[in-house]
Amino acid sequence: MNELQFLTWVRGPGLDIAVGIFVLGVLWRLFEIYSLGRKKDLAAPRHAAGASGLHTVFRRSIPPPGGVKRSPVSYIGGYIFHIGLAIVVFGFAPHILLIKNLTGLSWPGLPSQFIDLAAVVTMAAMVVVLVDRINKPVKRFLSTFGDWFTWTVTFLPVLTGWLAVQHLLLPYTTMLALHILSVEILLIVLPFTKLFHAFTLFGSRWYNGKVNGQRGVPV
Amino acid sequence: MSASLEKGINALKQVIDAPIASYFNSCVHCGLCADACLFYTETGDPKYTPIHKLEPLRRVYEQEYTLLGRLKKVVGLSKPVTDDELDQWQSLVYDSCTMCGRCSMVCPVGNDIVYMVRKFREGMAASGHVPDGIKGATQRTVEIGGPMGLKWPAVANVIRKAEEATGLAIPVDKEGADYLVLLSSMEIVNFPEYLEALAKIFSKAGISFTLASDAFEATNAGIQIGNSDIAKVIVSRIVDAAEKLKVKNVLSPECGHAYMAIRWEGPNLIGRPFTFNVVHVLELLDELRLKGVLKMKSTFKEPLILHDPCQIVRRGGVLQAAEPLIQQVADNYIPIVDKQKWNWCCGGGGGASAIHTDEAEALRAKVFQVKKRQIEEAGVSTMVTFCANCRIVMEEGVDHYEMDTKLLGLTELLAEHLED
Amino acid sequence: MQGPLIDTLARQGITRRTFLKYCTTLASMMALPPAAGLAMAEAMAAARRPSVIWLPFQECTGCTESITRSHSPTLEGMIFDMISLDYQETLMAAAGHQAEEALQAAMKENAGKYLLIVDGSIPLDMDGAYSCIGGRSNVEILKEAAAGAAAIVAMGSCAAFGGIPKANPNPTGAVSVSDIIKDKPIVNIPGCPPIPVVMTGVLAHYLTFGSLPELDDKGRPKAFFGETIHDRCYRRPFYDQGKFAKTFDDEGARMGWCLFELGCKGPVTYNACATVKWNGGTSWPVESGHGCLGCSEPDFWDAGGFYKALSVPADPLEFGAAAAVVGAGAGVAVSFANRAKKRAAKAAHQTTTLADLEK
Amino acid sequence: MSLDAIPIHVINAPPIEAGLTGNAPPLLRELAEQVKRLLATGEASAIDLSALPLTPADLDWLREKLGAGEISVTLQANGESTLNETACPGVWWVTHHNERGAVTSQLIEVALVPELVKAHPQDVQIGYEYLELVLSDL
Repeated sequence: MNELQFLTWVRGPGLDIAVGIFVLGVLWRLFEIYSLGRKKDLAAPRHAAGASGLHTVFRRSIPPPGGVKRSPVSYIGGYIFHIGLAIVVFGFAPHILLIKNLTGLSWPGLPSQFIDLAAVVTMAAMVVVLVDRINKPVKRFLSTFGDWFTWTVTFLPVLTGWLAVQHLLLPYTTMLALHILSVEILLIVLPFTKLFHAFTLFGSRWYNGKVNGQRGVPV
Repeated sequence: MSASLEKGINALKQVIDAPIASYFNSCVHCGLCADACLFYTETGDPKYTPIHKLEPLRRVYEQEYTLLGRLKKVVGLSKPVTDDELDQWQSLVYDSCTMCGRCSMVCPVGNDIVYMVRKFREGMAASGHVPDGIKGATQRTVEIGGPMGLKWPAVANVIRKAEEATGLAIPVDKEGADYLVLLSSMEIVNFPEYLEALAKIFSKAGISFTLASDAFEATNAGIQIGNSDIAKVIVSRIVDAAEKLKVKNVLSPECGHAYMAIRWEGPNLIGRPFTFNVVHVLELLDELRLKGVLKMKSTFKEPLILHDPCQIVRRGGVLQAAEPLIQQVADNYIPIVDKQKWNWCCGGGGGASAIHTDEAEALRAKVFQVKKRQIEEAGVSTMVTFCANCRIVMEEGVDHYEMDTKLLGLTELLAEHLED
Repeated sequence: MQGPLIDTLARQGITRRTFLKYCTTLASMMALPPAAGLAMAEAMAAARRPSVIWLPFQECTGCTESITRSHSPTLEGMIFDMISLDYQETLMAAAGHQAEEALQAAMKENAGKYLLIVDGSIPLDMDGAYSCIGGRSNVEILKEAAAGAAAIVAMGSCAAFGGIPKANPNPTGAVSVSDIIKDKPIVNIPGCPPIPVVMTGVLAHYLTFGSLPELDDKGRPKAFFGETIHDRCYRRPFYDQGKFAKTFDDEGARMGWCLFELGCKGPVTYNACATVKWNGGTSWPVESGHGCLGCSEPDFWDAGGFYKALSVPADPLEFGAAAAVVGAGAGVAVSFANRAKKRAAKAAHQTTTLADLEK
Repeated sequence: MSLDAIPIHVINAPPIEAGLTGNAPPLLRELAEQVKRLLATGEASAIDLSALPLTPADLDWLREKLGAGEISVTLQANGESTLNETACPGVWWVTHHNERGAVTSQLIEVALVPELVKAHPQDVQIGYEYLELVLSDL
C-alpha cells in the first residue's frame, strides 16, 4: 500500500468504520448510563430547583475560589489545552469542511498561522499536564493505564496534524494519513474510555446541580 | 463469596443509579477533589483523594452495569470486589470521610462525590464493614433510643431543670403544637441550656411547642453508618410522633446530620413526603429575628469567627441564617475566607467522631489543623458553631493542641444575650 | 553526426545566446540556482549524443503528444538533437518489420549504453496478451530491452505507477515498469501527461553530469517532484488566510482564492506544475481555476474523487445511520438488562438489622 | 498565438490589490542585499521569479517599485528576450519569451552587465575571423 492508497483508505473505509463505531459507542454508552434512572427525591425542596442543573453545567467551567492558586497546572494547563483543542478542531478550515460534510454545519475558519500557534500551545500545555500527572503524588496515585493511553490518543492527532502542516518528519501525504488515522483511533476509543467525559460531564454537572439546588445550595 | 459480601454487593447493585454511572464515566483522574478534602490537605497522603475512596463501588458499577465491564470481569481484567478489599476501604470510607461534601463542590466535571460515598456506605454496612464505634452508636440508637444510650427519664430531668430555670412550662406530648422540638443526645448531656433558650424564645414569640416522649432524639446513626433500613426505623419514630401529635413543624436541633437525616433523607427513607415541615432551629431563629421578636439585651464583645457545619449549610442549604444572627449578638464577628458553602469540616462528621480507634483519633487531631489555622489566622479565641457534634470534635482538637479557644453554640449564645 | 553539441546546434543556426537562454530557463525549472544555467550550457555544449530507445506500451500517446507538442518545438527539438532517437513507433518513418529490425539493431549496437524510455503500463493478465507489438507481449519486449539499457526512464503515470489502466478494477492486470524491472536504475516521470521539461531536464542532467538526477523514494527526480503543488502554488497564501472558493463560479473563485474545498489534491501531489506551468508557461490547472487532480501520484484515479476536499470522507459515510441504530439498540438492550438486574437486586434485598452489622 | 490574441475579456475583474500575496516586499530586501554584495565583491546574482509563488499582481507591484532605468536590451534568439535596467542601476529585469511570445522565464539579475549581453570569447573569435575575411576582400 503506498501513501496515497493509505490516505484514501483512512479517508474512506477507515473513516467510515471509525465514525460508525463512534456513533454506535456514544449511543450505546449514553443509554447504558442514563437508563439506570434514579429515584425521585421525596423531600420538599427548599425552593423549586428550577434551572439549578443548567446553572451548574456552566458554573463548573469556572474554578472554585482559590482553586487556581492550589493547582495552577491542572487549571491553567487544563484550560489551555481544552481551549486550544477546540480552536484547532473547530477553527481549522479543512476540519470545518469535514464537519460540514458530516453534519451540514459550517462557519468561517481561522488563519492557519493562528491555528499553528494554537496547536503548538496546545501540545505544550498537554506535555505540561502530563509532567504534572507524573510529578504530582495525587495524580500519579490515581493514574491507570487508561490515563496514559487517553493522553496519547489525544496528543497524537494534534502532533501528527501539526507535523503534516509543517511538512516535518514524513512526507505530507503519509503524515496526513497518519493524522486522520490517529483521529479515527481517538473516535473509536472515546466512548469507551474516560474521554467519554466529553459527553457525560454535562449529565454529571446537571445531576449535581439539581440535587443540591433542591436543597438551596448553588454548587 | 461470603453471604455478607453478597449482601453488600447486592445493596450496591440496588443503589447504583444514573447519577453514579454518569459520575464514574466523567472522572478524568484530575485529582482536584483531593484539594478540597481536609484529610488530604492536612496529611498529604494521596490515598485520601475522595474519588479513590469509591474504587470498590466503581468496580461494582463497571462489572455489573456496563457491557465492557462485564466482559473485563469474564476475561479477568477486572477483579471482583472482595471482603479483604472492603475491609481495607473501611477506614477510607468512615475514618477519613466525614461526608462534608466539599469535594462535590470542586469537581470540574461536576461529580457529586459525597452522594456516592453515602451510597457506597449502604454496601459497606450491608456487608458488615463498619467501624465498631458507629456500630455501637447505631445499636444504642435502635435499642435504647439515642446514640449515647440516653433514655427518657434523663430527658425528663433536663426538662424539669429547664422549667425551674426559666419558670416556663415545657409541654410534653401536647397535640396540635406548632413545633415538635427534637434534641440530640449531645445537647441533652452537654448543653442542657439549649432547651432553656428555646423555651424562652418560643414564649416570647408566642409559638406553641411540645416534646415527644417517644421521639426526642433527632440524631440518626443509621444515616452515618449508611444503612437505609436502620435509618428508616429511627426516622419513623419521629414521623410517627409528629403525625400522632399533629404538629405543623418539626424543629431540628443544631446537630448537623440530624437535620440531614430528617429534612432531606427522611421522606426518601419512609418512601413518601412528610405531612409536616422540617425546620432547622436557625431557620426559625432567623425568621423570628426578621419579625423583630429576637431582641438582645447585651452583646458579645470578644472577636469571634463562625464555623458552618457541613450538613446544615453546604449540604443542608441553611446558607444565610447564621451570619445575620451572629451579627445580631456579636460586636466583633470576623467573617473567614472559606465560609458557608466553602467551609472546612471539623473533621468528625459523618459518624467519624464516633470512631475511637487510635488511628482514627490521631487522624482527627491531624486534620483539625485546618480549623486551627482558621482560628489562628483570624486571631480570635472564640469560635461559634451550630452543631453539637462539630462543637465536641473541635473542643477535642482545641484540647489536643492546647489552644485557648472557646467553642460556643450559636443558639446558646443568642439565649444568653436574649432580652428577658 | 558526431562532435560537440554546440557545433551541431550552430549548424542549425542556433546561437550560443539562444542556448544559454534555454539553459537558464531549464535551470529555473529544475529549481537550480540561476547561475547553474551557465554551467549547464557549458557542459552540454561539449556533450555527445547518446542512443535512446522509446517503447510505447499500454498507453494513449498523450505522453508523446506532450513531449512533441511542448511549448517551444525548436528548443525541445534541440534536446532531441542531443540524442539519437533510434526507435519511437509514433515518430519514426519506418513501420512493421523494418521498425522492429531498427529496434534490434539499435539494441545490439549500443548494448549496455542506451537510454530506454517507456510510456504506458504493462499488462500481465492472460500472459500479457492484452497488448502486443509484432506478436510479442509488452512484458517480453520490456525485459529484452531493459537487459541492455544503461538506465530506464518511465514516462508518464502509466509507466511509472500503472496509471489509468491499473485503476480499479484493473482489467488487464497492468503494472508499472518498476514492478517488472528490478536490476536497472529507473527514473519515474509521472504525470498524465508528464511535464515535457521534466523529460528534457532529465536528459540535460544525464548529458551534463553523465548520471541520473537525484530521485525521491518513488523514483522521481527531486528537482521537479521535491515539493507539493500546494507548497508552490501561488494561491497558497489564500489557503493560509482561510479564503476558499466554495463553488466554481462564486466570488471566491473570481478572486482567485484557494481551491482546496473544491477538491484540489495539491497538498498531496508532488509535481512542478505550479512553477513550470503548461502550454509554454501560459497557465496550469489551478491558475485556470480548477483544482489539481493529483495525476502524478500513484493510483490518483482511485483516490476518493476529484471534487472532494482532502479532509472530507472519500466515500459517503455508509454506516452512520446503521451505527446509530445498532448503538441505540445495544444501549436499549443493555438498559433492559441493567434494569432487570437492579430489580433483581431489589427483590433480593434483605432488610438489614443490627445483627447484620456484624459480619 | 499569444494569450492576448484569445478573444476573451474578464468581467467583474477583481481589484489588483486582491491579487497581492504579500510575497513581493521581502524580495526587495533580498535585492538590496544582493546589490550590497555586488558593490562589495563584484559578485553577480539573480532572483528567479518564475520559481516563486507570485501572482501577476505581485509582479506588477515589484515592477512598479523598481521603476524603469536607462538601458533596454532586446535579444532576438528563439523568441524575444528583454533585459531592462530598472531605476536602480545594476538591477536588471530579465524576461525570456519563446518564439510564440509566451514568457518562459523571468529573473531579476543583479550585475554590472547581464551575462547574456556579454559576448563569448569564442564568438568574438568567430567575429574577428569574419572581420579578417571582410578586410581581406577589401
